[in-house]
Amino acid sequence: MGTKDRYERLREQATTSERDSSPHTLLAVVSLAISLLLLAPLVWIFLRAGEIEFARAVELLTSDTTVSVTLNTLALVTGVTVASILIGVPLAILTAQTDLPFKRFWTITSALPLVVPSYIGAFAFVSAFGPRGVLADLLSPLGIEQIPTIYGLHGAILVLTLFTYPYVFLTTRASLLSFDGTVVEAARTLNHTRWEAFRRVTLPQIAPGIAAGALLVALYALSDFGTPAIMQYDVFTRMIYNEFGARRLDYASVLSMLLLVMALGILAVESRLSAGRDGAYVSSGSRRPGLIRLGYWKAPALLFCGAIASLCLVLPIGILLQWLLRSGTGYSGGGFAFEASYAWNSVGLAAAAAAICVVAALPIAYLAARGTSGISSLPERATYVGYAVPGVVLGLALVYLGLRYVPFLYQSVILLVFAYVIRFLPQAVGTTESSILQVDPQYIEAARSLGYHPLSAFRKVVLPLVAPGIAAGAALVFLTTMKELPATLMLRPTGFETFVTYIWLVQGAGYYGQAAVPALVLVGLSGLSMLVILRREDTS
Amino acid sequence: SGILGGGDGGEGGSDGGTDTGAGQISLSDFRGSGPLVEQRDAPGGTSIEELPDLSGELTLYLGGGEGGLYLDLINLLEQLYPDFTANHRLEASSDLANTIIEENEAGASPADVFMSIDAGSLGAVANAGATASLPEEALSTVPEAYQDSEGRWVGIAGRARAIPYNTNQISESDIPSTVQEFPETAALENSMGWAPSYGAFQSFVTAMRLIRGDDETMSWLQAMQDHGITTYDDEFRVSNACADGELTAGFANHYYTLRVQSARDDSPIGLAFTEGDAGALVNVSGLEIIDGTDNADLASNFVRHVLSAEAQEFFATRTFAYPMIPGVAPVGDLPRIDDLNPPDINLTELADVAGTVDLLRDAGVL
Amino acid sequence: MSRQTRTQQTSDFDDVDAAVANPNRTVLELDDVSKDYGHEVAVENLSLDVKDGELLTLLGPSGCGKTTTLRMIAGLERPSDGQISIADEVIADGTSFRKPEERNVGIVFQDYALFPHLTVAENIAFGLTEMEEDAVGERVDELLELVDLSAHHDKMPSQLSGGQQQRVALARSLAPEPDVLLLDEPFSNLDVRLRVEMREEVRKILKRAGVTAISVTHDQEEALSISDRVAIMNDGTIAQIGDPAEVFENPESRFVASFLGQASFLSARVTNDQIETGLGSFDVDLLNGPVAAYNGAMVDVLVRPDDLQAMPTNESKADGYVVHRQYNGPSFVYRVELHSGDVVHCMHNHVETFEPGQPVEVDLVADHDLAWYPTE
Amino acid sequence: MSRQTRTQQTSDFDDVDAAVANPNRTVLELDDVSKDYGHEVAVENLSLDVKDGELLTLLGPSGCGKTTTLRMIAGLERPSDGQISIADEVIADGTSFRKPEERNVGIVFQDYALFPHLTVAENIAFGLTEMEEDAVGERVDELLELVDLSAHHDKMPSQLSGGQQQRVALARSLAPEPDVLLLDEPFSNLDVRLRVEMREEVRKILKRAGVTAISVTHDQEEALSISDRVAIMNDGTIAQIGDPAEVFENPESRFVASFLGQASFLSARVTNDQIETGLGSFDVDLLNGPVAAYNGAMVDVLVRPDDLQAMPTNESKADGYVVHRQYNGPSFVYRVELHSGDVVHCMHNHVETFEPGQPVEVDLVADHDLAWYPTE
Ligand SMILES: Nc1ncnc2c1ncn2[C@@H]1O[C@H](COP(=O)(O)OP(=O)(O)OP(=O)(O)O)[C@@H](O)[C@H]1O
Ligand SMILES: Nc1ncnc2c1ncn2[C@@H]1O[C@H](COP(=O)(O)OP(=O)(O)OP(=O)(O)O)[C@@H](O)[C@H]1O
Ligand SMILES: [Mg+2]
Ligand SMILES: [Mg+2]
Repeated sequence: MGTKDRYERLREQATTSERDSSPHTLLAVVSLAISLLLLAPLVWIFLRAGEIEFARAVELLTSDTTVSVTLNTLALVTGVTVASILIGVPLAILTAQTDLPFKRFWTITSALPLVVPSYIGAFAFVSAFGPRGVLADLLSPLGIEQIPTIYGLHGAILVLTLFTYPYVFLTTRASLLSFDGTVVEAARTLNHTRWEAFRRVTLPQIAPGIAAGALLVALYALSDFGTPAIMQYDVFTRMIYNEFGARRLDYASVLSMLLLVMALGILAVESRLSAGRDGAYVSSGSRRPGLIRLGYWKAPALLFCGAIASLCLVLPIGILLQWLLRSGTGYSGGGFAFEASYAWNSVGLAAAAAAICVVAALPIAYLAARGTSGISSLPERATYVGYAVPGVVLGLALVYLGLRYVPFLYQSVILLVFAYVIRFLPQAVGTTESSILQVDPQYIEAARSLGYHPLSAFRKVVLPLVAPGIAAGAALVFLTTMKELPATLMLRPTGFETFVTYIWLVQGAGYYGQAAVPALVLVGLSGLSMLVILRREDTS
Repeated sequence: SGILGGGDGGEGGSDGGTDTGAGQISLSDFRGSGPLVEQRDAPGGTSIEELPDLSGELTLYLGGGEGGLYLDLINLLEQLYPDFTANHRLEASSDLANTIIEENEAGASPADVFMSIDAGSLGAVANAGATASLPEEALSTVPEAYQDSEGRWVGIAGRARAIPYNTNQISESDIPSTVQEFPETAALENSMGWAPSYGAFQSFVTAMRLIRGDDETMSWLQAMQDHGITTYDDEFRVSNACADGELTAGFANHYYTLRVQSARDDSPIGLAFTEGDAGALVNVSGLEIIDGTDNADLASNFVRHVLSAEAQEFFATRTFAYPMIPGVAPVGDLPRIDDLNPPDINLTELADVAGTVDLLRDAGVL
Repeated sequence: MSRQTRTQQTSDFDDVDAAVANPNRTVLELDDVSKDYGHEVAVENLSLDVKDGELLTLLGPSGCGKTTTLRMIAGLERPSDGQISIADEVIADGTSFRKPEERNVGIVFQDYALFPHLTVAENIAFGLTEMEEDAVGERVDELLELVDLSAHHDKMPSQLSGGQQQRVALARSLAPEPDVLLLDEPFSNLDVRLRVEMREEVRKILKRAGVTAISVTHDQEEALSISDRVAIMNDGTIAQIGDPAEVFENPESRFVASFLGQASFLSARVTNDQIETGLGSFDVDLLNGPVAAYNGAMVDVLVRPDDLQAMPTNESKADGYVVHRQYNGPSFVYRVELHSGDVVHCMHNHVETFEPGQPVEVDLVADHDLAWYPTE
Repeated sequence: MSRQTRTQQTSDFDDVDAAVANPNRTVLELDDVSKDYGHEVAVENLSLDVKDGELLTLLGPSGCGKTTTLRMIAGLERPSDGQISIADEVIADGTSFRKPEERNVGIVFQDYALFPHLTVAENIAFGLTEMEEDAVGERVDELLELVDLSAHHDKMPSQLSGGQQQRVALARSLAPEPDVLLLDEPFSNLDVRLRVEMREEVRKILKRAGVTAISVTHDQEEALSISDRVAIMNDGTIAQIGDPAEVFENPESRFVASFLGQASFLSARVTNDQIETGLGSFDVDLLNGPVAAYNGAMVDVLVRPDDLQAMPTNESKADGYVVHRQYNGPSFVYRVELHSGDVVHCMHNHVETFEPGQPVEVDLVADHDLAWYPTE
């Protein structure tokens, strides 16, 4: 090639190429746009809340009930979050870093409880461990008349934890999968046992992942209604529910705002806890941490996984089956026939929501992980707000806004999926962000110096590396969409039924047993889908 | 039908008719099965056969959990009339009411008919001016107490407040005959349950407020709490807890007890009623036609079908509700509505749930 | 592990400049460039010209800002101040900034930055976006052969040894034939044999294609033997730049001197036409450049191990004592503490060995002018 | 960037062995150790003894299994075969395996493996778990001073230059004073001056504490100058092991020879008491060891650049032509293609320079026996 060419080429390029300002600008604009779009429906809450007299609102918010119920809620949130970490993190380690037999199976069973609507779980627990439940029946012949009550704070914590710990499990696992193992080796040659190395090296670095999951758990516990109600524990969302029952949307909105404030508080706590996470990536080692040999611990580990799976999956389904057998005769009719289309509707919706969330999460997560300015994590924080809003509130907001601004989308699948995205986007954002934090920023630089536009560099380099995080995010969104009830009920097209609307239907009719069948199918189908999703994480 | 079939369907002598041919539907399809339903007389009232055929597409908002049960009825009608389709949308009654009101404000609701398990929701929609008028033929078959005074909604099935109790722990005669006496009944101390966030319970409290005023209602609520009462999230669970022996007695709608009895053979659960007070309130499920429907004729005809002898037999034997037309008797050994001695109140006024929620909250119940 | 030996050994006696039309034209220019990280100043008022097709080597102590300089040229870091131009076009200054992917500047990272999810071949092919698939395959094979890794075509980076990874990084950056190539210690993890082979090969490739290159190295031999010019950096700025022999023979400062070769300094007093040192008096002509101005003052004279010769002697005649011996294969380097207090290094062929404490006489045997610096 | 200069320059003439009771006791023993990764054999039947307090250097081509060997010693990899013992206790064989944290073996990783979430000081303090807090602080400061990074105490690893990171890795491994220290190219990213300083300092520390060490390096000077013994590895096994001079002067194979110093081979025919080469005939005594058995056969004689001297001459007298010139500071190395076809390297002080194509006469000026190998 001619020399003149080369020099001229350089010159030419120098004169023609656009002069870029900050590569983060575009990203910031996109992220901001997405988060604004997602936050927009919440304006409705403020509109409604504005309808109430200020003094009345203050009175409502400062009443004894509000205060005591708020305290109850905070106790519940704290308890569930801590307990979820205690269950989710060990399970993540077992399935990601040890030679536990049947790891893939346990990975799926550990994630699946997320698909069990927690109110079903709560039913099952009450049926099993309630004062006259299965356990009590079993024990009474032995002369044990009284068993400790399952009701109350501890019961609510137990049940909520068992059905939300998968948030922590999945996010932690994703972090562990993208974790660079050389530093663990380094710690061990500095005479740290596996456990010490984990505590001092692995833990601090997967902390953003754990925090992302814990945040989701906390916000879930904050906004859940069904479980605490069944567990006879009084929480804040019940107040909102009651206002809806009374059709006082303005009151409900004011209370929702207080709920949002609590959510913001939790977000702030989380931000503070993971503030030190800009200990940016540096080790260029790419070794996977070696598998931990469990040795004697294999049996207890299997027992642990098995116990959790039994409590979270076998127990509820078993109880439902028992109801099914017990419910015997008396009911028949097409209204309760389960149709295959419900399954496809559910899977389709969940898949669409997962896909959109994953895509929308990328720019937001990337900006939050790599952005330099203080406001770059604002869009990310903003997405969590939607997650903390109870489904009914969101549903009504979208009914209201949908009817006024996009009537052609009203009661369409599109609006429904949009609702899912608002509710569940942070699940994808959190996992994606914590994975991005673990990717060496030099990879992007290397790709750019090889002529790649930042976007394509991202696609070719970062994307495959954060696949575990994205897969986890997709799984989270998928599973939670599968079981989402309130927004689904309010926004679905008329005549469009899914797993949960069907379960809700039969349960509402008192045919608890009937719920066993779709619940089984729900779990089975979700398990299969999870298999597909988790396959993706192997691409890295 | 679905891959998993309809569960326990077909046993009540429906001869597989639920699945096959139109026009083959007979009374036995509308009627339930089991011990409670045996040896019933043929229902009186207008038979479906006397009504014009249903034909066309109807959009039906179906409120309430048990509303699911009503789907069976809709299905039967669809089988009966091949030209008839009901697009239904099933949600909690109060949510649907909220939705209809929103929709109505924004233009027109897609709904033609709102069918709700709760008169309060019907009233709310009516009060928001979102209803159209109902056919006189339909209104005339239903006692005045169970329809809106302005004819904007009509009851289709009655739901009585009742006291489920555990027959091993207490006998019917020990159960007080007014709600007012419950806090003073030693046998029930610390062994009762209620579901205060449940709509039917709130209607009961609303009724109490209408009858006795807020202050007395408040004292009663407090007295009940002092007496010791456990909170549940719905009344089916209250009823089950009674059957389990977890509770001695509770406050719940009557049909839950029948449902427990029907589902669990020989369960030790009985049903008692109070007299003349809110505890004996008979609330209704009902129907209204939504304003702006371009299907008014079909909607009217549909309402008449729901009030036909067969449909009322359905409500009585399948949902264990009180039928709304005199020709059909309630199931089993349920007292007739007239024997129940319900309080005399305007059901539309039950729509004031807000005041009740405030009261319940002030009482520390909610 | 057989290595393809080079066949065309006659071809590279600097006859490969042909690819550049005008070797005096400046392609890359850094003008008063600074970069700070908060309080930490990594590069400070650095100016530098690189000519078309030139191979410039940056040498300097650890942490002096070499990597930072390369990163600014590649567009991976924005200068805090000053401007950078390529082919007379400003590509970075206070207001404008051209993106890395539009600079056609390749870089071999000090820590490789291989893509961990791609195989060796995929890593190398990464930059070849505009080629046909077949051509890509061929080019990859060619480069794999060059870096002697043909057998590792399908391995993942984590399955490679350190040196193998480094070679993949090199091949990856060469593949798309960038106009400017930045090499950040590209051979640091290679064994000597391979290093020599690779650096000659790379030089040849760069010269043939007329690629302008800046290489960072800590290997003085590498710097002196393959570069057209070397630049010595210190504390974020250029201490001296020039052709290798010039810099080696006439280091402008003690720092530069002490950075190339094993430098010792002999303190000397200038007295008219003589200099007095711990090794005796010498004619002032031995020093390069005019010394007149320093008459009567002290200067430090640069002596390298091969400028001096030590001979065993007895205590009375000795200039000093041997305090340290270092074996380096062909020779020993002795460290001698002179009676005058200076410490100097002398190189000796390995057949004569001294014991520690041995009194020695040290002769100045340099056959060239000696550089000197006013004593600070 | 000021560097603390060493004050005690008289102290290190190998008088620091004192810390070891019995320098002949074998501390570390590898017996027929192999390691394969699937089909790839990284280490094959490698046996090695390291004595108490000894500093052994491993040299070998890229990818020959050096890092893998260290990783097996550290317990980060299980040998596929063979056994490893420390102080006569088997720590890894087919059945047993002692965990890394129970071996008291420290390692400096080739790619540093610093903890990205900890500051420089915290990284160094990481292994100091059994010390009081105050003592930890002191020790960290001491090591930071040693590696000349006191100013970077609170930085995160990502804010350090390559060489700075490497020094932190070194300090971190030295901090807890392990019994056995493994150094995987610990100075590869340091500039010459710092490298020399650090390696002497480290050697002194190791010797004082009686630490047994294995160091991997690609720097021949480093290998020869600081090791007690060097081991040359090739293709996963040890090619030669011995003290530095022995290995340099009597390499057992062409491979070992070509790996240390710039080796050229002169093909020669042995005829009774003469050898005939492209440079003329020489007495057979010039070769080391008995050659008698090869009478009449061809042998390759090892000549290093300083064994030969080139002089300009005219075409008719020339032994060959200069084909390449390499400047390396004190001298040039010329590559000469002899008429006989051999290519040899000659070193020359830089005052005489030859042009390419220059006909030269080459003299053998070695003052020691030359190693030789039967021609393959
Ligand atoms: N992100 C950062 N924040 C703060 N200081 C930094 C950062 N990056 C580099 N530095 C500092 O800037 C100086 C120059 O770093 P640079 O990497 O350019 O050195 P270098 O010359 O490449 O050194 P080496 O030879 O060790 O690789 C160093 O002192 C380093 O500590
Ligand atoms: N995980 C692995 N899977 C497959 N092959 C591997 C793996 N790790 C190392 N190897 C191979 O084993 C051989 C020895 O690797 P090792 O890292 O020990 O080399 P090395 O001597 O340290 O080389 P260098 O000087 O380049 O660092 C190499 O050919 C390498 O490709
Ligand atoms: Mg650097
Ligand atoms: Mg290595």
